[in-house]
Amino acid sequence: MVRWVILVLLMAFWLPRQAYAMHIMEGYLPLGWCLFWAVLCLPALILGTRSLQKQAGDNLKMKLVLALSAAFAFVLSALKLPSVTGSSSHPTGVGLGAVLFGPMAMSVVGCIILLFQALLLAHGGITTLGANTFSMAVVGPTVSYLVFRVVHKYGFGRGVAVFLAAALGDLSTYVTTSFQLALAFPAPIGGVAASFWKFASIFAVTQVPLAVSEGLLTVIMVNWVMKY
Amino acid sequence: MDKPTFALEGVEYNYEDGTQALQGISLGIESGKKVAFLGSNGAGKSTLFLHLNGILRPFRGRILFRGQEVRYARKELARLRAKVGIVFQNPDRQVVIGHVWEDVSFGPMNLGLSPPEVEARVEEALNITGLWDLRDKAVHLLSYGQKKRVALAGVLAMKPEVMILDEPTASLDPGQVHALLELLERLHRQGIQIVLSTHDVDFAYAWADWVVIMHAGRVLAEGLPKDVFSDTDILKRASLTKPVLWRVWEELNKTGLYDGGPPRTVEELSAPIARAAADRRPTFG
Amino acid sequence: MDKPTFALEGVEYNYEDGTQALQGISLGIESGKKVAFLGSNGAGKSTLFLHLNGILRPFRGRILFRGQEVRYARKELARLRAKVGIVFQNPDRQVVIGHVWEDVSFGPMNLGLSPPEVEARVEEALNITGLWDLRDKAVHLLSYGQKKRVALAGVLAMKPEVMILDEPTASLDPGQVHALLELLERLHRQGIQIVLSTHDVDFAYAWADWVVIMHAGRVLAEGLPKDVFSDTDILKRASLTKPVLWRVWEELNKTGLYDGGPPRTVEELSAPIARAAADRRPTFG
Amino acid sequence: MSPVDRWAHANRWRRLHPLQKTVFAAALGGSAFVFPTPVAAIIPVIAGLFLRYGAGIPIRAFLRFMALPLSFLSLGAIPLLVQVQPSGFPLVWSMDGIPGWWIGVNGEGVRTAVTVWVRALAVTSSMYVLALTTPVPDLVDMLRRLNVPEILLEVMHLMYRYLFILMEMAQQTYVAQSSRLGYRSWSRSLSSLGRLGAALAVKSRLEVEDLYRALISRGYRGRLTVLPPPWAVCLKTAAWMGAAVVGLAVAAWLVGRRLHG
Repeated sequence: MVRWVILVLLMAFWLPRQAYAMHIMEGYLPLGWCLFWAVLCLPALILGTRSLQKQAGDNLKMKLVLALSAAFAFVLSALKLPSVTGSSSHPTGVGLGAVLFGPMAMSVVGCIILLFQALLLAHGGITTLGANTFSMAVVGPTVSYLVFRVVHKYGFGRGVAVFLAAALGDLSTYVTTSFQLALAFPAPIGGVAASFWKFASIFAVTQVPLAVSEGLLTVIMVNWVMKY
Repeated sequence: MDKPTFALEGVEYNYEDGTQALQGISLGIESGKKVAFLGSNGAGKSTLFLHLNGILRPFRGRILFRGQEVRYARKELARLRAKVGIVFQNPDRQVVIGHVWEDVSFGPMNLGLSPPEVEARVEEALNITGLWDLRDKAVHLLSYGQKKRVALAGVLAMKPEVMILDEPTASLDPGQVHALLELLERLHRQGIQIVLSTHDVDFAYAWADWVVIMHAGRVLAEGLPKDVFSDTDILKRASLTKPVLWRVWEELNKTGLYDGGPPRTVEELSAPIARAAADRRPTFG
Repeated sequence: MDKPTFALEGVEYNYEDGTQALQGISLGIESGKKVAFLGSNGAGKSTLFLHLNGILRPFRGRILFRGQEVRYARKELARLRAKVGIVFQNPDRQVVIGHVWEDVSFGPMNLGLSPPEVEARVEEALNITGLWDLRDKAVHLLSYGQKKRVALAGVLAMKPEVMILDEPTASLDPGQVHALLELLERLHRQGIQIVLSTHDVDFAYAWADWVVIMHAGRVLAEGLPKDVFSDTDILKRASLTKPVLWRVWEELNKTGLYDGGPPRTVEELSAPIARAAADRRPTFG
Repeated sequence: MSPVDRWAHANRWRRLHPLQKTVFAAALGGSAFVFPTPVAAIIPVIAGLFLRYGAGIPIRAFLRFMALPLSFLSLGAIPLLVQVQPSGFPLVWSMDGIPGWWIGVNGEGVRTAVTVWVRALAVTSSMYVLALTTPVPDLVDMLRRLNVPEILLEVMHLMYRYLFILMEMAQQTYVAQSSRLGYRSWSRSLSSLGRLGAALAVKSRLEVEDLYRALISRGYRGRLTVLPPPWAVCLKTAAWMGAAVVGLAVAAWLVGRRLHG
């Protein structure tokens, strides 16, 4: 057991920058899975675009709010977290936006952000855009959004709700990514399940502390924003 | 206090995209002097200032603060930054969020001072900058000039020995410039050394004890205002103009009517003119 | 073209938070004149400019453009904005597309011109502003001065009759100010009327045909530079100073040695000084 | 902040039609998926050569761009290499982990890791052929011709402009905070960064009003339209591109014959 922990920790040190590769990188997935995830995202993207058109199609100011929120989320994702490792994948920015425009609309914006990250920063990729959109622009923000609603509804303070929404959003993204990788690369023995635990336990080392700092950061941010 | 505040020796710095921002800067900033850096946009003034506070680290060359080489370990940097404060050109980047009070307390808090000490310093800084009445306002609701003062107060509250101001007069109106100058004068008298950059040759000429002219990442000239501004060639190379009063003085000088040195203010001009006029009247009388 | 470019009658405007930005502005801007608006920050210059291009709509009072009242229907506004271009102080607030060529094409495209016509205008605007070589650059990679020129080109490409510039010289260095002035002079000769705001009394004094002084949402004075700047009282109320050359001239005048009117440039000063000197020499000879 | 973006605006293929570049990049990238691994391994070389001799981007710059994904990837391939299995199955190398489980390397894992490693490298280099030569605004204009919904194009155009503005804001604010000792320790860093993020959110909200004015004053009438600079399809370049892809296909055929024949 101890050796297992040590091995995972070592991996974490080999993977210091893998932290912001919660993005699955370009060309990592086989063609079939690239298409599968892209197609899976399509309904959300189409519905999201429709809802955007309805909300902002003729309203210039709404469009600007949207574009600037997207730019803001992109920049936020590029800020380095003061944590052990790199920066985070930040579904949070998108999660914040989800509260504003609804999760469907934000999946579209999230997809655009991921496209920009692939083009400008070489984070993620065009071929894996579908898979990344699914984990980071659909699952993550939706979990954040739901957690926030539920926790807030049950009378917990805003701080708790925000922290849990951000941290669980982060964690759900990482679980989804691990699952996507496991599906694409099942273990010869033990199959998808064994592979999932392999990927998940490696990512856990960087992603759990990151989710905690991400959560704290979001609480601080939201507190300042709400004050003004 | 005899050692120069700063001594730079062959400082070079390149930006990521390969632009050579500083190409071997060597200069000394004497203790207690009011120093103005002049130069066009892109001359390297702001980049240089970021070195003085340890934000940027030279690729080559070294920087000495009060005779000691600046080191870039966390602790030593903290000590340097506690002594050398920078007020950036755009207050919107410096004044972040919160109430005026919260923003001004940011620096002292980071110094790790006790809450009463922080409070005392914030109060003092707010008073000296005339912001006391605005202390509970949200910073992003302030006017540009007020934000600029908050930025100044935020640095002042750290009680630096040297204050570096990047283009402090940019976008201020004449009244605000006047108020700023009075404040700087007051700080100067309190023993805080002021180093600033500006485009405004007239202002630099009237204010500074020592002028440094930069161009394209190099120091073209440094010296007393009266020496630096007499060098037409250097000013042209730095795409700067001569101060208006200097040019007026040159015109007056040509005539032989004027017997004073170059005046730094219109007031300084008037005495020699009055003398010239007095000289003249008898010849008519 | 005899009608005034703009006539404002009792224009009032309040901001959402209740600040009274314009408190009854009445003034006329004559066709063909180079007009400078002077005033401290917060005097209402920018707010007024936003009215001239129909971005803001007065609460009370009316605005006439070439004798016709400005109406706020979509079509009429589009027509006004095609004729009156505005260049904001901060180019980052004006340049909306990240690519120089495309940004400059944005305005002409909105005019509904054909692509070849748009292309021709973009080319012309890029050439006149000296941006041709930068046409394929990303806006965010340009320097501040270059961005400012992109903002200008974007308005120029719409071929406006009037160009309104909010603080065009702010944050520019002397070389850049000089280049800007040459460009504005060229546009003026092409028949584009230039209206601008500035803090810089020396600049306004040297450049403008007509000066408007604003303070706290009102017009304190308007007139020829020589009339406006002779009113010490008004300048003080607007927290403005007199132009340096004007003050020098006052000093010279006191002595009786100087026989010219107030000079607008140092060069204008030299002839009367030379005359005074020539007058004098014989009395010694 | 984005060296990729800087090259995209300053390369010799700047005026080449974006569609031509996109098709070529897609063909290269597609080849990496469908052709066998030894052929896919040639693709980064082809990409590098086209970037060097076509777009004029030095090999060294290209290698630097490849280095980061390469490091991600090499680390990312390790989990593929390492197998976790119930005990009793043979592995090339193994150690005992959780009781009853084995961790180690076997032939299958090595094959998967190498395949993925080569493929990812090949696809990444193909995408650089596009990303390093074509700035985002060009791609947005191209998408317009492909009938992507207007609202997305508008958001992309404005987002591209504003993310650089916001990034500059963030950087300058970060510098200003550091000069006031804001990042001295972990807890102060977290709190400073929280302030920075919040300020950015507030400021980008305030920016909406200014952007609105800018668009309106320049005659915005419901659609963000710009005239893309004149592009040209270059037939000579297209011939080279075609030759490269055909060459890959031939190589794939030869390798396939060798394997099966």
